[in-house]
Amino acid sequence: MTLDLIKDILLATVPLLIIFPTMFALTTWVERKALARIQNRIGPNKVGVPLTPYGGKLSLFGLGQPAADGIKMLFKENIVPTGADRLFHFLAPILSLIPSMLVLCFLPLDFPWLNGEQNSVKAFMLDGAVIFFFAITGLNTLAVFMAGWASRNKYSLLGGMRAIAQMVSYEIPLVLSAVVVVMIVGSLNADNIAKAQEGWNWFVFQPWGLAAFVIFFIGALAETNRSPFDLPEAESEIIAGYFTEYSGFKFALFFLGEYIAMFAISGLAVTLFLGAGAGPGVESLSWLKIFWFLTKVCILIGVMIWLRGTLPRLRVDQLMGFAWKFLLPLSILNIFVAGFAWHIKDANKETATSVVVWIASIIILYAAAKGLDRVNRAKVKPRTYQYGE
Amino acid sequence: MSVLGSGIFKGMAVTLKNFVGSYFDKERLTTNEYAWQANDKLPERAGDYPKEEAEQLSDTTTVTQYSRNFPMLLHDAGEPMDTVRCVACQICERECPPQCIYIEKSTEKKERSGNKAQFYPATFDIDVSVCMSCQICVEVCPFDAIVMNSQFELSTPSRFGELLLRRDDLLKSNDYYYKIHPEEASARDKRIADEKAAKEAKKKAAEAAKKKAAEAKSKSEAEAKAKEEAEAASKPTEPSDTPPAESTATPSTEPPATPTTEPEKEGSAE
Amino acid sequence: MTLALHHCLILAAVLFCIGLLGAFSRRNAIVVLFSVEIMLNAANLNFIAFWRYGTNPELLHGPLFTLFTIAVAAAEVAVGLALVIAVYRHFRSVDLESLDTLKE
Amino acid sequence: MTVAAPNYELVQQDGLETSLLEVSMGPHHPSTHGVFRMDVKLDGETVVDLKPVFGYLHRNHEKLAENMSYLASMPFTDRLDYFNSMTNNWAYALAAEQLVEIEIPERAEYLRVIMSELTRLVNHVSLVGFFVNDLGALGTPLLYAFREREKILDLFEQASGARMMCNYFRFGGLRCDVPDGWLDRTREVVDRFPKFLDEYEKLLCENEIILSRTQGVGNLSKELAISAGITGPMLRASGVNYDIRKVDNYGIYERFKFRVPYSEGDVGDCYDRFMVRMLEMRESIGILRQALDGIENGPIMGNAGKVFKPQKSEAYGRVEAPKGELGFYLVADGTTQPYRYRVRPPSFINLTVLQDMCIGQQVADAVIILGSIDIVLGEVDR
Amino acid sequence: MNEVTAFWMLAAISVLGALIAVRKRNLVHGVFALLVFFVGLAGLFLLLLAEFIAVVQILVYAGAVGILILFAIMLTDRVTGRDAFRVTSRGSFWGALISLAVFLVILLPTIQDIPTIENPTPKETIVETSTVKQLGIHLIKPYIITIEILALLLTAALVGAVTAAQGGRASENEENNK
Repeated sequence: MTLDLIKDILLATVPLLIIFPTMFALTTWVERKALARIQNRIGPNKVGVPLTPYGGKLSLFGLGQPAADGIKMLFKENIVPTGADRLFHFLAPILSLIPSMLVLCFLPLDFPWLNGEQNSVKAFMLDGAVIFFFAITGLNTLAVFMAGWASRNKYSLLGGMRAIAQMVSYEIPLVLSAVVVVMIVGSLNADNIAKAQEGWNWFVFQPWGLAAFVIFFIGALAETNRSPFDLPEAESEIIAGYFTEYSGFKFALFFLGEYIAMFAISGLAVTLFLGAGAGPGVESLSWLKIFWFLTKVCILIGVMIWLRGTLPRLRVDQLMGFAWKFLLPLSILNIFVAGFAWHIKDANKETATSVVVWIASIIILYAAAKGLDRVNRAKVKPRTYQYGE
Repeated sequence: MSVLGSGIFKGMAVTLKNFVGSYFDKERLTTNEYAWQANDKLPERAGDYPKEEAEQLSDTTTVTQYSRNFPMLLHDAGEPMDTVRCVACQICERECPPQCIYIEKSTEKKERSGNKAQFYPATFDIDVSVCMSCQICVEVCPFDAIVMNSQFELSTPSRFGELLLRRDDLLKSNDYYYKIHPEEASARDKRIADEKAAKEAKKKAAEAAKKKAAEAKSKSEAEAKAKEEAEAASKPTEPSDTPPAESTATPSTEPPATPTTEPEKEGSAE
Repeated sequence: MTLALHHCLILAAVLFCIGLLGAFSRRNAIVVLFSVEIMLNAANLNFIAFWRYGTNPELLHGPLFTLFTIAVAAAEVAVGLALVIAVYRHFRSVDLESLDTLKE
Repeated sequence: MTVAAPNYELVQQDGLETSLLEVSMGPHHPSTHGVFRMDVKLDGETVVDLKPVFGYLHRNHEKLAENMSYLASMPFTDRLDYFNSMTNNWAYALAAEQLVEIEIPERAEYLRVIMSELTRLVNHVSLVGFFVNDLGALGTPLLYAFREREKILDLFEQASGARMMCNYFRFGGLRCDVPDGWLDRTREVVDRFPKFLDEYEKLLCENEIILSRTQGVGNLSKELAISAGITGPMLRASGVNYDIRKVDNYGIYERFKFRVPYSEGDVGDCYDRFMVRMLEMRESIGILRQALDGIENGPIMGNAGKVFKPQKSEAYGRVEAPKGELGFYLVADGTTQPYRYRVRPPSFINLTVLQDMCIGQQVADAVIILGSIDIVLGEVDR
Repeated sequence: MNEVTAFWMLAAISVLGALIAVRKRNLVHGVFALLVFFVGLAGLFLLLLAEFIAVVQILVYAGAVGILILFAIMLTDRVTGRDAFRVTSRGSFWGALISLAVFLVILLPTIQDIPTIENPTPKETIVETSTVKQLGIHLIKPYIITIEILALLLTAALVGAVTAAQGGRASENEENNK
């Protein structure tokens, strides 16, 4: 019994370990190319396969860049600052990688060769998948603290504290927006959530689903320190946040951890709101599910890169204010609206009432967003200027 | 301090337009690939770089016909040392703000094509690491002997002696000058031609004037003699001094060696 | 032999005593808070063990009660640490030995 | 293992013994524009004290000029504010022309206005790019700005031979005339610039994050600005209508119709400084259009004597450089070398109020306030 | 069978974590050991098929309480414990003795006379009955009041903690920015 259990487990986990790190390598390349193109430059295109020993190079659009970075990271000298807790300095990048990797297996990735009959692997689809997801991403905060504390450097401690404050205060809107979907589906299991969104009735098309998706996406950005919230590594203020003292492969691990966390959390966003694996032509070809799932994840990653190319950074207090004063009340209100809408839809099924409910919830949510926005943004508005002769 | 709002989406629309535009719109994607590669080891001395071929100047995307870099000495067609224009008057050495030119005048003069025998620079060094390519030497040179080259790949493994360009490295032919700066070269040669023509015309006019003056003088002397005999007969004491013939100093192209006068060449006419 | 109830009970007892040891033998208030946490968790382990091997598990008494204790413990840690910080601000030290002003 | 001596003094603050964190930002800090250091004392996130330290780029420019001929120090003025070499040259040429009676031809005057307005565009576009880069927008606006700057630098290269170190102005006119076809290329660049500016404003001016991060940060009141001798866009951002192009009417500026934007309220924070520069760019385009229409052919060099040897006199020529009032004070003693050569650097004087603006702000804002002052270390340290 | 080996492994991890947490001089190392202890316990809960409790344990203890204690340590001094203060309190020897006595005299005999359960309910039934939905239903039907009281308790704790930790700062702030 133990032999085929191991076989099943390997069948489920090894593809994860292959797909996502390669996607990580590709994403670094896509990110640099996309950012370059946004800024009207070409991006990395020099690393290539040397054709002949004398010269000539197949540059293959710089696809060699991730490999080059990887090799560089491997051979970079690994500096540990004196006076640093050697053990925790070494443990921090590993602890930052484990949760992101572990969380990947809760996503409803139905690989074609797994087609459902291995019940032992089904154990992965355990009951409290969503809650497990948030529990384990919570460990990431620990890794950040450990890195900040262990490198005994004023800047990295400051960066670590900022990162923790940001992660903790954005985890609550994140969880509350996930609660909305769990409440509607009635189960924490990622598979049931995916089943509830078969065909085209994804949750994002519901008003409360859209609001929850926006809050979840903003929370996800903050959780993985991306774009408008990349405060910990704000180079213009304190140098590079908690991974200042890391070089060589440990820095690569942090980098890998951050990207895999990005994949994991956008995977969850796709599962909760964008109907994991649901898409045209899924009934006929079953392996299309995994294809649709990955394209949606890539679209979300694309939006993250797009945001990174456009938006400046928020200040610490604005960041906190935004989480506690805007996202949190909005997500709580969203839960009420979702409950209200779902309850009425259950009561009577005709389309008329559901349309009315649909519009009513949109109005309420929009009014709430605008109201909260007005409260917070009383003093900030574009000004007019006068011209002297 | 809310974050969501229309301004952000407008900004994202702009970056999307740029992202798409960078593939099609030529005006957006202005970066071009820098092609020139030193395929073998870097030359030891800055002077060892290939002299005449223009292609080692790298493709014209980075070096246009207007860009100027380190100076070079011009010589007309033929053997460099025979037709070098520079006469080692050392004006550029004095005027150069960072003092990066070093000239040693030759002892004896040398016959140059056309005009009189002139000195020539025995050594003419420019320290490329000091020169800031400000083109003042080109302005102050009365003989159009020094102009700006546009070759900037002169890197060498070490930065002391090797970055010193000697006279032979600096000497470049005039048609090389035409090749890298066609507009400026033709304008400069036209100006030299005009000045030469103006000088001839003036010389001719001067000779004509001298001849006329000579005849006038001879005629006036003849009359004066005639008058004298007449007056001698009447008033022997009145002194008569004919105005000394005014010597029109032909503007010799060779300025007196005294360093104070710096004839300033006007900028080349447009 | 399969996992039996008394395995867990002994483990819970050992953990409880380690917590007790910590609470008694450390000067730093925060470490005492650690130890109280360890004791609470040992108790939780007992609840779950009895529920697992108990008579009718479908009533879910064990997990329910553990949920309540976890919630209370979290509140307790929060307040406990707040008090420790307030004490620290006042007495400039967290050493339990020196906090004996009630003695006189 | 000895703990490194903590460089913070313990400060009693409402019981909880916190320490002022002393952070030195620079001289190799990614956000300072060049070698400039700020010793900042932080209480948590807020700046308690800030001491600017500079001088790392001092090149003894003024003493050098006293041992060189007037013309020889013209190329060194390019290196003062290396972003706009044309206006530096003009200020020096203006001062020198006051020493000697030189009459400047029409075409030279027009070309001088065109060159300095093009430099103003380059400077303001790049400044806005650096400013938003400090805010954290990862270089996108900066690279748009540099893409436009490349086009203008190509024009400078065609006119003077070098992109940044032009050394193009001479006493009494310009060194050489612009190649033919240059004016049409300039007109083309100037006509395409507003389209880029609209796109730039759409990206930056209504962005809520920029609004909330720059409004109310680094306030400079009108009185402090005037008493500290602040000039240029920073002064206009504090609500003072003072532009040397209008005050002195040097060159032929009185022929062009243009307006001077300045802020209404006198709060003068980073947002005002950012917006004043954006609006000034539009005015410069207006001037450029009028200048390009008005220019005709003609000589570009006045009757400059063979040797520039002014008799014993002194002169102060000033120009509205993109960063403020750039002035040159020359004392001539009859020889070919100036007796005294003094530069009035606008960014150095604007930097003096950095401390008053930064106290009480957050550490992230100190970086932005420095960015909004627009300093270039070549000019600050000379 | 691997269930027992898993039990022994997790037990060892938890005991080791708890011991280090208690004995270590350096507080931060102590906290990390404590976190290892919490995760070990979560593993034990999983082993005893209380899967939801394991998740909550990680979420509450390993995630939140750990960070809370770390922050508290940051705010108080003597963190690295390298200075000369005595780590153990005066009566530390007697404390150890008492805890040992408690273990041997009270706990072991009580465990001895608990009757060994012959037929513990099979694993499958427990897995079906103890799903999260079931737990939810139980929480709502009979224990709705306790949930409300718990919510009240948590908010009270939150408010209490904030005011206690902030101490005089809140009131002072009003004065100096009035």
